[in-house]
Amino acid sequence: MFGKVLVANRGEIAVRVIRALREAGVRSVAVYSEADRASLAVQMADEAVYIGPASAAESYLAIDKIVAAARAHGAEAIHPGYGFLSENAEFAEACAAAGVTFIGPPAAAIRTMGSKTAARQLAIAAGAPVVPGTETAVETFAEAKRIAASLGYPVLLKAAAGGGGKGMRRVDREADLEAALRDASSEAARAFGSGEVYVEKLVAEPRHIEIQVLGDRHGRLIHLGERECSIQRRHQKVLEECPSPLMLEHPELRERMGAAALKIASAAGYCNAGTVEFLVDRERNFYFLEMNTRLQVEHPVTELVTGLDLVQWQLKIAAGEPLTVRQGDVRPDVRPVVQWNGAAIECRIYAEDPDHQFLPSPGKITRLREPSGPGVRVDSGVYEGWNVPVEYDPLLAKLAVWAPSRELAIARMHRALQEYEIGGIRTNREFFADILEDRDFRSGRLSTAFLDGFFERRGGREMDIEMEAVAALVAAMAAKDEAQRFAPATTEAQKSAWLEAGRSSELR
Amino acid sequence: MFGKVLVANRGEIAVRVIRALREAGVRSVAVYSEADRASLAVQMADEAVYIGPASAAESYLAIDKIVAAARAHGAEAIHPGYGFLSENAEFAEACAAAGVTFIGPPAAAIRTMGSKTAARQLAIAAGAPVVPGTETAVETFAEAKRIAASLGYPVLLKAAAGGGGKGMRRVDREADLEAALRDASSEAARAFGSGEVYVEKLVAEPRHIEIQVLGDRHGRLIHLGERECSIQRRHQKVLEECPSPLMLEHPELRERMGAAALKIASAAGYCNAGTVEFLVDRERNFYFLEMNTRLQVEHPVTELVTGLDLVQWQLKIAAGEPLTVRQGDVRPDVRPVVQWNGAAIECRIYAEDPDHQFLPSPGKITRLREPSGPGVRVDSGVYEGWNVPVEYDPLLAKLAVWAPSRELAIARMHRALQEYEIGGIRTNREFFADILEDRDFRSGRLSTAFLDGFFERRGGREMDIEMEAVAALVAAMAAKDEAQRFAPATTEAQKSAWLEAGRSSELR
Amino acid sequence: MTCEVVIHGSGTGSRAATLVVETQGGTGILTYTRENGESVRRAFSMELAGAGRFSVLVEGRSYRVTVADRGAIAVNGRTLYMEVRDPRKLRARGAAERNAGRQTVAAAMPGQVIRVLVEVGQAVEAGQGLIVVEAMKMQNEMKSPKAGKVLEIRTAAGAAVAAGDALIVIE
Amino acid sequence: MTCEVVIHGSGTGSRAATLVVETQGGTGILTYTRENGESVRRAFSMELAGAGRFSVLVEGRSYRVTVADRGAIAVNGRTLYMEVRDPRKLRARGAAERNAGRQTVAAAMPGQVIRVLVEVGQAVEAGQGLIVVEAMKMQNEMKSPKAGKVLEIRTAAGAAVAAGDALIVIE
Repeated sequence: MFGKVLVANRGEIAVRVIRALREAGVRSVAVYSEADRASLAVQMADEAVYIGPASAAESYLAIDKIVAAARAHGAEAIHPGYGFLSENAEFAEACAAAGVTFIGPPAAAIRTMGSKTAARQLAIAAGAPVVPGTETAVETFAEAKRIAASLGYPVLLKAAAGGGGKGMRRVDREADLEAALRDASSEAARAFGSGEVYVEKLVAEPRHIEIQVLGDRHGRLIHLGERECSIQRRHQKVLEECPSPLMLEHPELRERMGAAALKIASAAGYCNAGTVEFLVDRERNFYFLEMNTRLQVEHPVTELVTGLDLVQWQLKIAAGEPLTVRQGDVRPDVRPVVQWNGAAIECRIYAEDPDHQFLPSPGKITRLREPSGPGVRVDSGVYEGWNVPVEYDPLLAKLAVWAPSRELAIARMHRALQEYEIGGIRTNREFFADILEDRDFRSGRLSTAFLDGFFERRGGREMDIEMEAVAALVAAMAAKDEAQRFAPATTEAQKSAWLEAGRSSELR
Repeated sequence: MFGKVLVANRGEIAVRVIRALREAGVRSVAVYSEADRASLAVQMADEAVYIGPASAAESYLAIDKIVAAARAHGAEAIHPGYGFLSENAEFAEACAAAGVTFIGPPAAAIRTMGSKTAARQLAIAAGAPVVPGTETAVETFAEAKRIAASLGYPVLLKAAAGGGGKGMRRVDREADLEAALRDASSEAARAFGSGEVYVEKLVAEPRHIEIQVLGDRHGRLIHLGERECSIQRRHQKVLEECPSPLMLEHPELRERMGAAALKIASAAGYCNAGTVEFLVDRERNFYFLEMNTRLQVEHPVTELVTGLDLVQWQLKIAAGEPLTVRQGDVRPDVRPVVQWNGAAIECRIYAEDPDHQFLPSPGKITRLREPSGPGVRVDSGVYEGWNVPVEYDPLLAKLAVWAPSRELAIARMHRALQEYEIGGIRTNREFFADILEDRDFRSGRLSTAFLDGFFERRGGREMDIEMEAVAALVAAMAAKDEAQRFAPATTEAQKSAWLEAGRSSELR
Repeated sequence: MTCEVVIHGSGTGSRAATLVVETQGGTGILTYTRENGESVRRAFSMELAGAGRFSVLVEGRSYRVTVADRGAIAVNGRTLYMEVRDPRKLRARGAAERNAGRQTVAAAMPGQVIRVLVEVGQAVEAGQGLIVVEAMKMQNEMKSPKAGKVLEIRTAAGAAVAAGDALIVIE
Repeated sequence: MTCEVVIHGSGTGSRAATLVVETQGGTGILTYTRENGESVRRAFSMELAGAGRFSVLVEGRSYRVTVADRGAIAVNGRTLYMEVRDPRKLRARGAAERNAGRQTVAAAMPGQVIRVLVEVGQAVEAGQGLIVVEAMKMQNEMKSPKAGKVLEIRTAAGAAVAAGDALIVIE
């Protein structure tokens, strides 16, 4: 195992990795931009290095500065977290050149999977199903028209180098194709430096289900089952779970999708932790979407149901240790085997306002009480008094729960969300409470279009008048600072009054 | 399931039960004394009832008031937690008389196990091993002398009605017997209203290992394995774990002790959750000690390794539902079966000062940040700003961790204790960090005499001079409120200075 | 004590209510009346439970209430945004708002101005994009609340803005 | 800035140290010297990280430092009890303590006085039990620090006491 590791990230994932390093007895080095000097990650790390101004381009994306920091502090390896440089093949190569271990897959695997068209070709060659469409970028409008016609509308245009919904256009009829192609290509060029676009059949209201894989440097590769990530806003996941409600009904799907994911990862020469994303249509056909060659934000749900610590395994694998966990359906006789127990759900607590188009809400956290108790896990990157910077992703913390069944996990998550107190900025905490109460969510009817229907079903909420009165009371008292006046003198007389009140309320 | 349940307790266990009720969709009613009006339990419950002054005798021990509160609020059942009225057979009977379900075993089982001599007789009749000694209280000094001589010194005198070390005396030779008998009897009379004392052979440096049992009202009874509770101060447990390090070496011991516990519980007509406590000597002989007819403080470690929620099972069983989990070694074919995964440790965070004979330290909590992240569970009954009352037990919270192995659980607990911030009162938080670093603890060499040797081994700690300098710096700055002056102007120039400093420190 | 309360709904606009708090024999009594006439009268006790948190008991029912800034009050985890106002001030302000012929477009979130899409004096449609603000990797286009003319632009591309900052005035 | 620091150990008595803080070109420099002569000199930066918490970086090493009341300073989770004193006051106080012929027995914990075991004027041995205080179901017997005579009893059975309250004076 390494003696010292640098964490090339910020926020909750930096904290997550620093905790894992501490538990493994490895010294941790945090890097920080000007906005993050007082971050939780800097406080929790053993060492910390300043790497530049708040702008990510000048700090968390600055390969040279991060590699220099690792060398200056004597770190033997770098954990990239997710986002930033985590899927940057040049960074992985720069680490290698500097004699520092990159905790992740080989640079070649990152590069292949970084190109959507290359990844599609690899999946097809490996015999995994992909969404019908072109294998390479389309060259001309005429070619696009011919392909779209043969696939049948609606189709989807996607940036070859892309991700996160940029350079993506849904096209419902041929008349719209030319304009959409132009828009998608120019958007892709702006976002990724390449205007290459390809054409796919549009899968209507798909589920987004992904498979976690884990491979060592000695050729062992296993999958750790699925995560259902259909609930998304602006093509970004907000709530994830394992098992997928679909797998609960159709257990064989986990094995089939797991096998497909292993074929793809194996063809890419993959090792370390990675995720193969699929779309699943209404008939439970699944199609390879892309592979994320890094730790996923939502990895805790897999950890909770399998009992495996993915970050610890990332460290061990990068240090050359062999994977000792086996795939149970392949080698049920050799222990330990991957097992899935109970159900886990994760809610991504974002600094954003779900009542106003999820607009970001950076600023100072004036109040913070995190939930705990049985089955609750909080991976947080913030604290009371922290100023959430405007420059980065709005993820504050991930609230995850485990329970013996999906139904109990929903109840537990609801309880935990209610306990969570975050003040000073707006968050999506209560939005999740509403999702958990939604009929379609509870029955597991999920798709990436879930939120459209959800907002309609939810409508406006009627506030109980007594709760509203209590809120008004506290607002008024807090404003006037008169709270003390009504502190109770809990006497025997008053106690009788309470019992009386309790009794009379029972009679009503 | 019940519609509404009253929680006849306070502190962390009231919060634990209220959380379980919320997750089960059952309304909760808290009771509170004058000292607990603003307690976390009152805040988290759906309803709350004042039951009297701070003195426990006039509030949490007042059977009539609690039963009246349950009736006034329409609670169908009462959860007694631990301590207070939880092992009071009259309370269980008063509940029944008032038509309220007592969430616990039958009153008869509580009564039998409440008498140490009756419990011993029952265990002997059931064929379970007990510490050699008298079956009933000794009547005369002559009888005691004869018995002690036949057992061989050292012997232990114990109160028949007792617990918690009161009315207990170790006697090393016959010359001391008469005085010890007199002292033990009068202490027992004062503490329990009965001066009856019996004689046992003293087991030298025993381990304290207990077995969790769970039975429904339909005759199904299973055990959920052991908890190692050897680390005690003043005969009170402070750190518990599952599996016991002894069982890790001798797995058959879990089955043997589990079977003995089931014999005893079955003979007592037991149902609901209960714990059979044993002493284990150096040769791994085990002896029945007593049965606790209630939920145990340390139940979370069992929950973490088995995945079963004991409080939820208590509710279901009291509501008449059948136990659906089977004993794996008896019926491995019928799922679900009890399984033990990984390792769990619990530290009881007390308001006390381990550096001064564990003196209580009640008062206001001026600062509180609880740990979280992978595998960490906090069951807390306090919050920042809460005034820990002088009238009750000093337990603030229970910090529990789960990890795949004991070694990793120790590392995780150490990490979590480091993250925990509690200010304003003294606690035993750092004392646990020292225990986790202790050589004997790490190698699993445990006994109830553990702490005696521990304090000798630990000795005085030498503080790193740089850490001490940093503490002095903050103390001085906080005193002078000059902290702002030294906030960094993180410029490129300074960054180079840091890198320089980092480099030079590497060279040293 | 009597006060006027304004509850800011999510998208549904604001509504008013009246709160009266009295003391009877050491016990607090609240009367809360919504503008539609719905009303409750309840005995209560209220206790500070840490900074910014209150435990309120209303005839045996327990409410955990937290107060964050900007009038955000959470009751058992559900947040209401409310203002407590003196009734006279409220009426005066309402009148002032009605009299104004011009409207100010304010930043909906803190961030950086990426592009200004209009010029001073330019005629705009209701709903036309005026300015783009970016925060946390998300761009937000502010739209004109009405048809009219751009009277003033109080910011420029590249500027940092706080939530609520007036950016553009339309007449 | 120069100050005298007294660190209160657990059972091992107190020890002193000197802290000097300077600024050189915008960077803080601390020099810390223990009474045995051991000394460190380090560049540092210090930032407030929420109420009562500081992030201190010392030549690339990170320290999370929290301040609770009564001089309890926790560095990376390890607590030191320390006082920052003006050097002159310290000397004056030491002298005053040496001069005192009487000693006060103070409550070691808050709680309730259960029994007073001595009377005013009574002669006591060093280590003799004087008074029993109970808190959190635990009884603590306060013992005489020296042989002498009970000069004053400032409490009575049943009274509530706070930690540090003077209970009995022995001469």
